[in-house]
Amino acid sequence: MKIGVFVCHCGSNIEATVDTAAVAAAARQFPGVAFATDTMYTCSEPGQDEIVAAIKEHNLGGVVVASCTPRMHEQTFRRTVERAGLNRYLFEMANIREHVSWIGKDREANTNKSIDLVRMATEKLTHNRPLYSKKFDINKRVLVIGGGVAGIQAALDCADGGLEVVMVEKTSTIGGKMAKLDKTFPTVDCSSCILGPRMVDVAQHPNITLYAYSEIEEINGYVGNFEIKVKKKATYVDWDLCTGCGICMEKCPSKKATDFFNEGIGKTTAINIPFPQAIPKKAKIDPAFCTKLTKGKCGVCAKVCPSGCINYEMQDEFITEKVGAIVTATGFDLFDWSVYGEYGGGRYPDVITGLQYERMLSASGPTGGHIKRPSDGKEPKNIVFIQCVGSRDKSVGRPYCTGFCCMYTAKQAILTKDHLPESQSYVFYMDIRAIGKLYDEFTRRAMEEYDTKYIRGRVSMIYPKGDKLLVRGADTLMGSQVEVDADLVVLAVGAEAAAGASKLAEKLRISYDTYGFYMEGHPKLKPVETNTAGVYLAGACQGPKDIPSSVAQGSAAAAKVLGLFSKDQLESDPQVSIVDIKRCIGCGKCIKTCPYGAIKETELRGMVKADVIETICQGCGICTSTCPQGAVQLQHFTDNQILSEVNALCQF
Amino acid sequence: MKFQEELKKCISDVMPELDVVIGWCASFDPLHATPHFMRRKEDIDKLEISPLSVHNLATYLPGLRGKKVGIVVKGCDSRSVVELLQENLIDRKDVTIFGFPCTGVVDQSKIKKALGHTGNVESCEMSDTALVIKMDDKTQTLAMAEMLADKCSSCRYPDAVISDYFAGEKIGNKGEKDVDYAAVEAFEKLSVPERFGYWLKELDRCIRCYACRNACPLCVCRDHCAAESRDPHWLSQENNVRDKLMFQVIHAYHLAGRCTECGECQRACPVDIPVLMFKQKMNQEIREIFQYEAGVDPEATPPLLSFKMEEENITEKVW
Amino acid sequence: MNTSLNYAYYPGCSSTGTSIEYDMSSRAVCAALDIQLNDVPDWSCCGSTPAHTVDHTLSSALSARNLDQVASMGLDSCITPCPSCLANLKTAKHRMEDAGFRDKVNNLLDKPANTQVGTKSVLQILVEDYGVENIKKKVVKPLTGRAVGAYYGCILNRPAELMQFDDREHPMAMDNIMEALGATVVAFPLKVECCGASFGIPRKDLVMRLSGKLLDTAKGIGAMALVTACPLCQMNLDMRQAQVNNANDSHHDMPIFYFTQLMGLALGLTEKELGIDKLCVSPRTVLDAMASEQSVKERAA
Amino acid sequence: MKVINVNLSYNSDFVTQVEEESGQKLNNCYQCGKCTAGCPYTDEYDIAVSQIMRLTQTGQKDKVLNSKSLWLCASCESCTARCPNKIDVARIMDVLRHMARKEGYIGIHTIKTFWDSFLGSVKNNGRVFEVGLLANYISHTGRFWTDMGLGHKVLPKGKIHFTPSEMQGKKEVTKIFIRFKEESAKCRAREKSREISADSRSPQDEYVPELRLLSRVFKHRNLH
Amino acid sequence: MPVLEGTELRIVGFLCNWCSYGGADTAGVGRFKQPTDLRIIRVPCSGRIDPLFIVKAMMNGADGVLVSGCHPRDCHYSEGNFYARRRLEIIEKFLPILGYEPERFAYTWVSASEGQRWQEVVTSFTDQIHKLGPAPKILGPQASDTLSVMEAAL
Repeated sequence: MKIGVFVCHCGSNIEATVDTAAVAAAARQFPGVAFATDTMYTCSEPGQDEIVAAIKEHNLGGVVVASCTPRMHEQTFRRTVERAGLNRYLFEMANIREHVSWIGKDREANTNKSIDLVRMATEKLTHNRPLYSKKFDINKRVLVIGGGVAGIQAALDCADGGLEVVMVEKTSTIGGKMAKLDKTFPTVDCSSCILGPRMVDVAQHPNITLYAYSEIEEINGYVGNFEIKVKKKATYVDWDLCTGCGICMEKCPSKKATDFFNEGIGKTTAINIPFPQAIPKKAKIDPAFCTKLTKGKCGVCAKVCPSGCINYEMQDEFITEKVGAIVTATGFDLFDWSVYGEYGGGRYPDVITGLQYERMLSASGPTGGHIKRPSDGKEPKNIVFIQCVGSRDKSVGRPYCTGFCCMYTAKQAILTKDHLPESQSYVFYMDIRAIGKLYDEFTRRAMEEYDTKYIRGRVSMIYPKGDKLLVRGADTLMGSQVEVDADLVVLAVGAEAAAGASKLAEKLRISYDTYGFYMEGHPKLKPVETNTAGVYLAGACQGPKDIPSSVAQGSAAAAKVLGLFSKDQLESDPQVSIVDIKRCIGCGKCIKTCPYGAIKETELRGMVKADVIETICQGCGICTSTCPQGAVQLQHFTDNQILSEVNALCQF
Repeated sequence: MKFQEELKKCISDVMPELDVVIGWCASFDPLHATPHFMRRKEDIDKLEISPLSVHNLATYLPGLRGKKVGIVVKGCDSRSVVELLQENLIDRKDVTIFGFPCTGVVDQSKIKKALGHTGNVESCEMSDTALVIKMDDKTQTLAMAEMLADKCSSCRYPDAVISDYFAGEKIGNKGEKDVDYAAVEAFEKLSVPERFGYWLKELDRCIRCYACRNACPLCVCRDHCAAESRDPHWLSQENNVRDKLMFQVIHAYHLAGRCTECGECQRACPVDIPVLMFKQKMNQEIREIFQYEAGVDPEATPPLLSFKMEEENITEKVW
Repeated sequence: MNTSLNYAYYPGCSSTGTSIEYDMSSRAVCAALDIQLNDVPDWSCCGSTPAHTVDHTLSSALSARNLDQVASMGLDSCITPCPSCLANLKTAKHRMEDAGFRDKVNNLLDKPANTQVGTKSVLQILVEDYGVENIKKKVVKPLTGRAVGAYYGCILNRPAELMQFDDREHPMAMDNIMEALGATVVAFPLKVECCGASFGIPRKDLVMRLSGKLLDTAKGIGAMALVTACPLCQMNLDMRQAQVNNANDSHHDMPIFYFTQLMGLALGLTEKELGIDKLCVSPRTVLDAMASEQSVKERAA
Repeated sequence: MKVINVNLSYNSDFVTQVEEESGQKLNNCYQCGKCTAGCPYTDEYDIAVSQIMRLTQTGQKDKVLNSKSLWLCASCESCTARCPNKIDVARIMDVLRHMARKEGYIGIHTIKTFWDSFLGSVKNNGRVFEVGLLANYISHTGRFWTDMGLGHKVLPKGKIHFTPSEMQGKKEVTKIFIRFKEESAKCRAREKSREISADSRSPQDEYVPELRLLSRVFKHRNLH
Repeated sequence: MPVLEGTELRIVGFLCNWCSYGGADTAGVGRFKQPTDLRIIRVPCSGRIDPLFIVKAMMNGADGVLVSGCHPRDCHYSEGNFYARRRLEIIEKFLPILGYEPERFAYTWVSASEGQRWQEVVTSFTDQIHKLGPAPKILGPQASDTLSVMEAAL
């Protein structure tokens, strides 16, 4: 095979610390290399044309590009060699940027290392074989996990685009965090007024099937053909019959149930509909608090229900759905702030979270929109807001900035003044993060028009003094310690990955970062893709986000799905395992270890043999490293290809 | 051997249903036995079981797949049969296993050492305690205990672990406890370069005849052994010590969790390279990390073909 | 329960003087619970605050000598009632894990320092090794009747990484013990606020302000007495209470006990052996109240 | 108000020394002020602890080492315990105080003298001898014992002894102090040669030998 | 020219494409400085790594081999690294009997987001290998080719 080698300067990114010309020169000495050169920007149009030209001129059988990471441009260059009539797999990359030029300044060592990597690539290339992908049919339905604003956006966009959508929501209503908000920044328009209609659209859209109070149990298959096992948790209410009239709620005698929707501000009934605008507007029983389910007594709801939909025997139900793509929009949860002993660690009732405050502000909330101290129901006068609780704090393992707390705190300060004109708000902050259209103007208004007192500094402790809370913080601009007698303290608690996010990631086979947020395909260029084909991200599951960005991602994810489904067939990745039938002795070790059950037993002249099902094989290669006689080989990563790399690097 | 007649009896009883029964019989001189394939009743009379019945006959089974085969097994041989069953390389219904209480077999190299040479042995009388060998018209008596193969002196499975017919009184298997790795541990006392040098010296003798592989009952790749293949191309065909050593590692790793330490590889080696030690080391690790011993349970899944989410005995490096 | 608790015991300088009653009561209580204390032979000062304000090697060297004394007893850990000593001894061990620092310390010592000896507070071993439940079993005279607050001081459990004991902001060890003794415990909000520490002599004004604040708060939550585990805290709050009153013209009359003293009483020991008489603010009214409450209960029973 | 030239006034040796001796990274501080917020002594400080951190970060050696705050820190660990960046602020305060001492900055005479007297007492007796320590402190501050009022409270309780509690090993302890003095002398010499300390004013005061002023103490006692 | 004589040693890395190779990229993007000795071979999954590759590399003259995959439970192929862990552990324990220090081989888990961790791993592993110095090498077809040199050295 005649090989061409192209060593990229990547402007100065590589050239600055690697002598690319020397690398090219060295490459010319490698066996099989018929042409080698260094180029300014290999990925640019002229750069690619140069490759095409060289292939034609020197009739090259394979190409090596030494530049950035293959995770960046392997696809690009495969298309390039294809344009020149080569099979896309007769191409190899040497990563001399991320793995060389960017991690050290020693030009000699870098050049030398680059030469090694190029040698390795050429050696592998000589063992490459043309591979051809197969086409397979796809199921043009999409699963949306999570019914928050991001999920809703993605679902509606897909549905309007003509796709069948299956939405799975963990709680008994969609709406997510946004549904709990009173108003939204920076426009201060009513959250439920703008979200409500979208929720109704989801309920009414002919293309959308909604499974509320359900969770993902199992995910199998691959892009185009996923098989999803959904667990419908027992609600003890037959939702086909329930009309959401709410009589059961009025009559239910156990009124001490935790009110999750209201963030524990106030209590609710054992059988409940989270809030008036809930979608679906159906009742469910919280088994922990229902005396019928715990003690076997009561049964009031069954008696009063006009449609007779109560069923205390109800069990969890499992449903299988087939889809071709998945949008994950599982959102975030609030950081457990009780680790802050200095803020009372949860012992002081009048220290609450921002989300709890939202429920208090909301007219549909437990206090009917009146701001009251949880301890004694009194109207607070001095309200202290503390920012960065569980954000930008290494000591609690949350070094990142949640990003939207500054804004919602400003909003809450403004709303507080509207609700209680006599009140005075204080905000302890470190920096104000107000990037975004009209955002900074908004925080300025909080100070200029609403006279919110912004104090730059963290709070070191809160402790009760009489019926007030003494908040002791710093004003670093004054350079002194300050104290505020507060009636109510609201903590701007930061966001963390949703509970169970990592478990779901394992089912989806996508990766997540140290904090449990899902990893996008590429930080810049693949913001809503993941490294698993057919799985996309929307909203805060990828990292803390405010409403506009979540919605934007929801639409972006939908666009990706619609794009994927614009074809009737997908091409399978030919980097899969094949069995050399004469080498196989039918011991079945590969079958035992394949994570996908992609290898089955067949018979050949009365002898047992292994056989790979190409569309199911994902190309991990466990079988190849398991088979003692090397009968099953993962194409493009065969034993010989890897051995040739080893030999290229370690020449005795 | 007292149970020999009993054994012959039950072989002849079942012979009609079998295509062949494999055992041992006398060989070119009184000091050697050789594998014996019995197809007719009269063949059975030649069957001889003695401390000379060294060969692990399980090696022949995969090759005879599809035929009805009877096989006479020592305790250690039977564990190879178990492995072959576990890897469904033979079918239980086609194999009839004859067990007997094995008191150990000799190590020819030890005898050779004791006698100087074993050129023209005239006779060899064996008792439980001694070998009486007549050669060059003088008689020499060797203590049986000293002539036994190492694996026998520390044998934990004298009786077949699996059998359809068992002749004689069972001695009693000790099972998986107190395994003796003294040899390995002693070797590991050597310094790093000493160990490295040792293997180079030993493997230098290797003539790449692959007798070790051919004798191994679990080297089932047969014509497609990595040693002589170009795809995958693990080894060159040159006469160099690197490839010779590499082959032994490949053999050992491919046997990880499968090897029963029958010792055939080492016995078969014409130039006496202690290749068994590689497998013993591998087994020691398998045992310590996964509490697993090959060749005991046909239903078991070997450790390298399975995993646990949390591995109790694996502590990973912290950086 | 662990029947054979046995420790090396490092009393610390103040036990020979201003906090003699802490030492007495600690020994008495341990004796009553069959916890054996073996005095560290010929112990010397740990260096306390002054040493580490001057130099860390000096401070660690002074502590290291005592850790060696412990090692010479063939023990690898010791206990001390005093948080300041505790902090110094623990810090010394911790810092000497760094070879460079250890060498510096060794330069100051006769023989190379021992780096194995760990230290715990008397409080810690009582709750962790002996156990609150077991203490409860031993109570003969429950401390009923009066509300006490527990004040821990700033360094008993801070920094958390070093002290490895109880919650850094809201320690509960003493609260739990007091509850086990039958006392009514009021949650003291300033458990870990500083009392003015060693500034009593050079900057009395500081102590007046800080200790004053503590006493005000204690009164505010209706505590009739405070329990402490620190000689400095106790001295500032008890011995200087009159000064505090003068300085802030307040009228506190709040007994400040060492927790071991109240434990002793509950375990049925005499006031004498617990050095109750050595307290400056008379605990009489509080103790009598408890006594009477008990007798009421007894009669009721 | 003085204008500070950020690059010219930056004393990098000072910053490095603080980082080395404290094992803390000054750049980890993002000035949230939580240390100041929690510091019980802020009231008395001339420079708040968070600003000490800032001034140290920016290498303003003279301003930092002159600060009274260094001497008023009681090492109560509030700052360290609550720092969101896990900086051991209390230890940095310690280190700064050490440097101040070495280089002859004495923020607050009384406090320094008290500590010296305390250590003097330890040096001579192996343990703290409270009465001796006080006597010593008085004689060096010239301040009449501010706690005389306590005398009549404490004395009858047998808490105060007029002779130091005896220990055999006191020589060993004394040696520790002597060696320490030698070591730090060497160290200072080295630093001089490296010209690290910009101006080393008065040499480090020695721990004043303790005076047995029992008689004087008795006099005080008779006053009451 | 395999390595820079004297200054570098031959260290081979086998990295899974999804996590560790990405982690190494992240380290690069973050400009986290690393020693230059390591050469990375990219494989789809740590489960693809036949432990014999490691032995092969050693016998061909590598001074150290580093394997890195996704964290357990986070494998892109869900199970690959679980198999890898068992197989790599075995080979790590086996190397010493061949005459290689066990420290010459290490396997670990680095996710695509852990650029910093990758930097630490590479740096400390490279130090570790430099502390050990060059590995014993097979210098020719006959044992004597090597042994003579070794004895000379000893």
